[in-house]
Amino acid sequence: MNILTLLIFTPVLFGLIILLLPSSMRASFKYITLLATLLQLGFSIWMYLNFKTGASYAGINHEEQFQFVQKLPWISLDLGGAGKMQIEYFVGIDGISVTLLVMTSLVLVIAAIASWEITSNLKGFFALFLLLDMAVVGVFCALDFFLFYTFYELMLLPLYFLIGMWGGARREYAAIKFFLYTLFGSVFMLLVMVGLYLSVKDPITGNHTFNMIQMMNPKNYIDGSVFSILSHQTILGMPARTVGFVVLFIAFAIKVPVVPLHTWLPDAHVEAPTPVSIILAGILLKIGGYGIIRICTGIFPDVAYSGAYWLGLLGVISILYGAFNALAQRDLKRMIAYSSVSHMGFVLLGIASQTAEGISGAVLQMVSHGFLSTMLFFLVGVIYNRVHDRDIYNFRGLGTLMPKYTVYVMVAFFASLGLPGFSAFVAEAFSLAGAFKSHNVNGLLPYWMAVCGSVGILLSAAYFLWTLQRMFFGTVSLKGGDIWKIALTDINWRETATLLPLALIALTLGVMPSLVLGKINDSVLALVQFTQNVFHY
Amino acid sequence: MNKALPYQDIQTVCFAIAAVVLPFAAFVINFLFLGKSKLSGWVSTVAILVSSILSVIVFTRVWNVQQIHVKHLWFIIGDNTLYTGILLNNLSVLMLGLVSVIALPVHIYSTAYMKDDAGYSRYFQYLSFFCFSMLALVVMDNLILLYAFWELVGFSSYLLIGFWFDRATAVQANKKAFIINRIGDIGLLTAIIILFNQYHTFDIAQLFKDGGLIASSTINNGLWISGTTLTPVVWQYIACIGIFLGVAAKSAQFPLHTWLPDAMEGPTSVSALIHAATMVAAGVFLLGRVYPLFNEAELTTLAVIGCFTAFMAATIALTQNDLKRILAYSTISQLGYMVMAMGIGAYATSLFHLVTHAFFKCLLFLSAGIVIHQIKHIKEDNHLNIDPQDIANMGGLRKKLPLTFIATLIGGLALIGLPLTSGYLSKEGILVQAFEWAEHKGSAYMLLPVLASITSWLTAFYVARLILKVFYGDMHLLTLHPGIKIHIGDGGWRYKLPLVLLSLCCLFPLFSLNPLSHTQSWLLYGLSSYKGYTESIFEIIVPVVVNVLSLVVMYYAYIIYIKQSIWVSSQTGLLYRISFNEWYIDRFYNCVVVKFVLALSDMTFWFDRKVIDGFVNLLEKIGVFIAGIASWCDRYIVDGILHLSAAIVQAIGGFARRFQNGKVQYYLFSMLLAVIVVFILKILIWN
Amino acid sequence: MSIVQVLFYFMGLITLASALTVAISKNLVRSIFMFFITLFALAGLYVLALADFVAVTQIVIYVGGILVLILFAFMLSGKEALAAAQLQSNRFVSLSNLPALLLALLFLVVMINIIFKADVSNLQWIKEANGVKNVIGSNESMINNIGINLMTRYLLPFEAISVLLMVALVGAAHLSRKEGTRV
Amino acid sequence: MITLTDFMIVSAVLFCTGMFVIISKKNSIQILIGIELMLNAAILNLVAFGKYDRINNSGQMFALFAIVLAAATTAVALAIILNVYKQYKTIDPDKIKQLKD
Repeated sequence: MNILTLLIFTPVLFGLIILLLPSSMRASFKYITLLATLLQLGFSIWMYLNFKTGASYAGINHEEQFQFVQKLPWISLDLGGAGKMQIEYFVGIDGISVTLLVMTSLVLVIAAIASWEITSNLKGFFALFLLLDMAVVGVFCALDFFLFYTFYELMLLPLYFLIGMWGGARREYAAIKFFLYTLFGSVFMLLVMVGLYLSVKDPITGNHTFNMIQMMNPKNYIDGSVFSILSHQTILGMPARTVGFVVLFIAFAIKVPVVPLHTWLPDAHVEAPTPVSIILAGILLKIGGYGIIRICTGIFPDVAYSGAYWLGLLGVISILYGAFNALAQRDLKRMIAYSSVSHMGFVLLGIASQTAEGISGAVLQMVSHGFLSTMLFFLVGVIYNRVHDRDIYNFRGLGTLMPKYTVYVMVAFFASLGLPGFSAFVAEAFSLAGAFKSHNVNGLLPYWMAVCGSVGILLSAAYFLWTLQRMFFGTVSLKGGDIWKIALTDINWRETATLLPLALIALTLGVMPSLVLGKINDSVLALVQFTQNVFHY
Repeated sequence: MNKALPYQDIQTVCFAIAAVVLPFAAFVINFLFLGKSKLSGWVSTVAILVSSILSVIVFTRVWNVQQIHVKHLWFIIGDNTLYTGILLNNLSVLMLGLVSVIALPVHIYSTAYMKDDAGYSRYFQYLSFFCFSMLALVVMDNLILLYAFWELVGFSSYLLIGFWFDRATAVQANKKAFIINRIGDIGLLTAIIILFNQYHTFDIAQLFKDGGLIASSTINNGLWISGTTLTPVVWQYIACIGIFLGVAAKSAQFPLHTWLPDAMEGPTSVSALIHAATMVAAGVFLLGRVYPLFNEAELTTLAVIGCFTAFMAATIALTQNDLKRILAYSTISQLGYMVMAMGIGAYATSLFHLVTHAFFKCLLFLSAGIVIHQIKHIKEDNHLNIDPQDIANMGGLRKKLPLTFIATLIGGLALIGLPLTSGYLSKEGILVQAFEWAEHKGSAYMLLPVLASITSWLTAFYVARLILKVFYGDMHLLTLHPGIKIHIGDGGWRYKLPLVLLSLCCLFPLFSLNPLSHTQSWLLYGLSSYKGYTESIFEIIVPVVVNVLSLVVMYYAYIIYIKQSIWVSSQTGLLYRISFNEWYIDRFYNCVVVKFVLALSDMTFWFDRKVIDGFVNLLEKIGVFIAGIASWCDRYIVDGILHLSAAIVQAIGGFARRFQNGKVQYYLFSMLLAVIVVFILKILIWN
Repeated sequence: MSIVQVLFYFMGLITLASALTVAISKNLVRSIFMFFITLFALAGLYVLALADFVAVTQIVIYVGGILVLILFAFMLSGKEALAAAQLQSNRFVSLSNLPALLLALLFLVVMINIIFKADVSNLQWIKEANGVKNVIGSNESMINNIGINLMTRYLLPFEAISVLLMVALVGAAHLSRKEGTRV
Repeated sequence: MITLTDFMIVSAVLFCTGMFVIISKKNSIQILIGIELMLNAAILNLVAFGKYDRINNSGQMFALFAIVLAAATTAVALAIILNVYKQYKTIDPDKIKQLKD
């Protein structure tokens, strides 16, 4: 049994168990879910430990360099004259996916623990949760575009219901907004996927193929096909490959999210229940970044190269714009949501630089943000569960009431604002360093982008500290008066058990970034080389 | 570890590492195990004691002997390998020793000073953490780690300023401090990134050593060239500006100095250690680390800004009434001196002043702490509603607090820079070199040393004012509230010992055997190949003139405040108001910068809500509208066509129906009419 | 102008005048009698067209059959029908009759136009008939010939007509019987 | 000499008169008379043309048939009129409009 397959489908198995169990056993559902996610975490850690590094395990555009590969024919239809339809169940990981997988598994465990707060319709919630679990893990593993797309779309469905059914007051609005946004992206992605399929031929079997790795090789493109590099086809007067790239980029940019495609995020976050917020911020946003690295730059390296300026510009705009917006918020969750926009801007900036530093920084930032945003949303959930209010102005002096909680909040806030010693610092510093270096290495991004990006770090300090000062320090003064004072108990053991590992991981990654960088370095170098070599064909 | 190092050096390195890590260990122990215990103070104190002993050993072994640099692989990113390591040279061991030696008395003092506070343990956690960060900052060998600890000291300062986090002013102050420091951090980070881009390394030793990468890079034709990397020269300036921002923020230079006076919201012992002696000096230390980066013009700019800061802060200090605020502004002023000294090329003297300043300013703060503590006692004993830090309430304390008085006097004289104190040595050194520098540069630059001298006299005035108002005359509280009980004293040994130690350190013998000539200090020889502009006329004139005038100014202050025979300019004059309101800089920032940023953020949020979301909603509306049109089309056009045809048929039917009136003759008539019409037509056509 | 022509015009005039009177007359009984005259005059015209037998038949059937039938029907239908018939106000030129008049005049114009255009005297078959002397002479009697033709060439139409006639009579009788006699 | 045209003109006038009667009269019996007038116009034509068929006498023969048929139709028509009168108490065809939809 392939470990990746096991990783992907374990949650579904448990989900089925939950569906089969009678509702009278609903108290056990959360434990089953937790067990599933813990099992998954175990698998992913085993994979992380057994993951081989070295230039011959770089992955990216070499199929044989991927690890834990499983490749089975899935849909194989003989279409007569049109050749054979070749869709494979093809999973495998390289350096870029492995760290994200571990991060995902851990975040899912946290999310499962955060699901303790859910009280209604437990069977549905946990079944959907586990379905979502499978989909997100699958997205990181899939190497067949069709499989990728399947998981990608499969992800939307549970999310829609999870937000729409267990969310806050305006949940339907948020759910539909989210759904439309992401659907908008993925529908066009489907077209490009089909276009790619028709353009690419498997050199061995001679069939059209969805294999992403073969899509990366310019030699596999049929002469004169839509996306062939040499044939310079156009769609509506624009170069076809540019159109393909832009469409895929928009699909992923919505997920990241990149300004101006971000407005679903604050709404979805604010309305979603805590575990879903955690998954949204911790994992879903990373799928966007992962997609941009693996698919956008992997399959269209030439366009990524020529369009890097605009990518970088969008990244910088996201950083600043998100930060300014966060500064204007008074809903704690919304503030954190906008801070996510700002922090994910660094990912885009790093990717756009196409330097080893930039991309490593971007991946590290994704991993780090995965943990930190999980922590932040969990922390918001703690306070929301107690008093059902998140308005920053309604609290003051929580530091006196909830000292332990405040410590974790401070850890999360300072880690997020890039305090050295925590993971975000290394990530953001190197994203910026890569962006700055880019001008000298490949001339893609101007210097000023990195400088503007660094202003985002300043602004993040402003909004986090303002929140800290406003909510946690000063004399105790709560909107809800003594009732709230009683309700706002310090965190319990379950919450500690969730927050402590996250804080420790953020700290560990900050002190030893090699835990991530060591695994991704070969892949990143291979990717950089790959994007720069594409013009030699 | 580098195997090639001899055993002695490895031992030295281990000592240095131990010196750095011990406070951290104390922090961890306090944090994890000693929740509320009073033991935590002693854990921290012992740690810093051992640490300072080790630092001194390291100092003696390295100072003027050798440079030790060890590094260890940290992580690899792309093609770059990052090392973590320590670099022990004269500068770093000097700072290492200074920080730990000053931290020790502050720790001892704190165990007494904070003993009644609820957050006693927390205080020592923070303090130990600060010591760790600060010690690590000075020994780190690469810019990234330097930056990391640079920010961590800012963070611990944040924690300590906001130590009493239930006070609104304290948390405002720590937020302000951190954000302003962040501005500097961004500058520093940008500078580091620029340097990394230019030289592909973060290693301080490689970059800044003699003949290192910085020295071998050139500026040519508007390009900054080093090796194969070419960058527009403007980025070299930006790097320098970035570093300057870092320095300005940390060392409270204009225009980023406003956080430091507010930072006095923290415990006084913290102010003594962090905001007077060590952390704020980190900016100057950084300048010393990256000194080769600056070229002539940049250094001049630095000098101008430093000088201006010194002058401005001194004028502000003249009129403040808050004891700690006066000291804070004097700190800013002295830091301005240091930066100016860096700018005029007096590298070693600047660092010399840093060291002497650390001692006397720490001393002054600790003394002030005792005064404030005692006034607070009076306040609490008598249930008065007064500000314990307001010097207007004090007076005549020299009899109640003799030791404190003497310590303050020594510290104050050192601050003024009168002979026999350490301050004299370093300050006169700076002034002398400033005059010499200005002479070399040309007459316009003479303004700088003159301004610096004026600042020196202003310093004399406000120090005199401070001491006279606090320790001489009569207790103002007694005149305001007659009949209050006053039981105050210098306190126990834990108060006295630090004062004595630091007082000794403020006198000349520690630094130079000749009390009148700064050129003979051992410190200067260790820090650079200092030659001095030998036998300059300024060597004699400047100290004499400055000191004589200082004494005059002090006497003037004595006349004003004790004799009260001369009433100085009315307290509503323009100059007074500018000074009292701290040049309106803070107000300017609040009104313009903060408001602007907040307005901008509101604007972007508005943009987000109205424009982007508006656009999305517009799309949605357009979608609904199109759907509406489609449905309208469906109802009215597609169905409409059907209905129309039906209606036409009906109309025709209705029209034809009228003929079906059941009248036989009518039918016949119609039929015949039709026939005849056909006939007529037929005839017409036939013809 | 021969006597025959004079007779023709005279007869034609009577025919048309009486027919017009039928059309104009407001009185039903009067119009029936004027119709009677029309039929007689027509019979005269038949004679002038060398069809004695048809003329006789015309008088026998029309005058003796149809007119009597109409009169009887009129009288049998009782007082009310008579009264109703008398009530008709039938001015010749009335607004309601104007379209009918116009139509009739139009027809007349068209027909006369056609008659003159057709130039019936020079029709092919009439010329042929003149050529083979297949023309009835003015002193010939066609009665014999008609009788022979009726029994030979036109036997089938003749029989059909007689059946039809009988059916019609039976039907008429059936229709006109009183309501109460229906079984 | 009486030409065919003369007969036809008489016949045409007679025909039009009958037509006028049919269209304009409000009395079924008068309409019946109008019909007879038109029939006679037609018969007159038959007879007039019958002069040129001495052998077969087709014109006269059909004139005879027409006369006989006219008699039959008249009988039936009268019967109908009587019945209608019984039903509706009127012989004005305008008032009998059951066929109207």
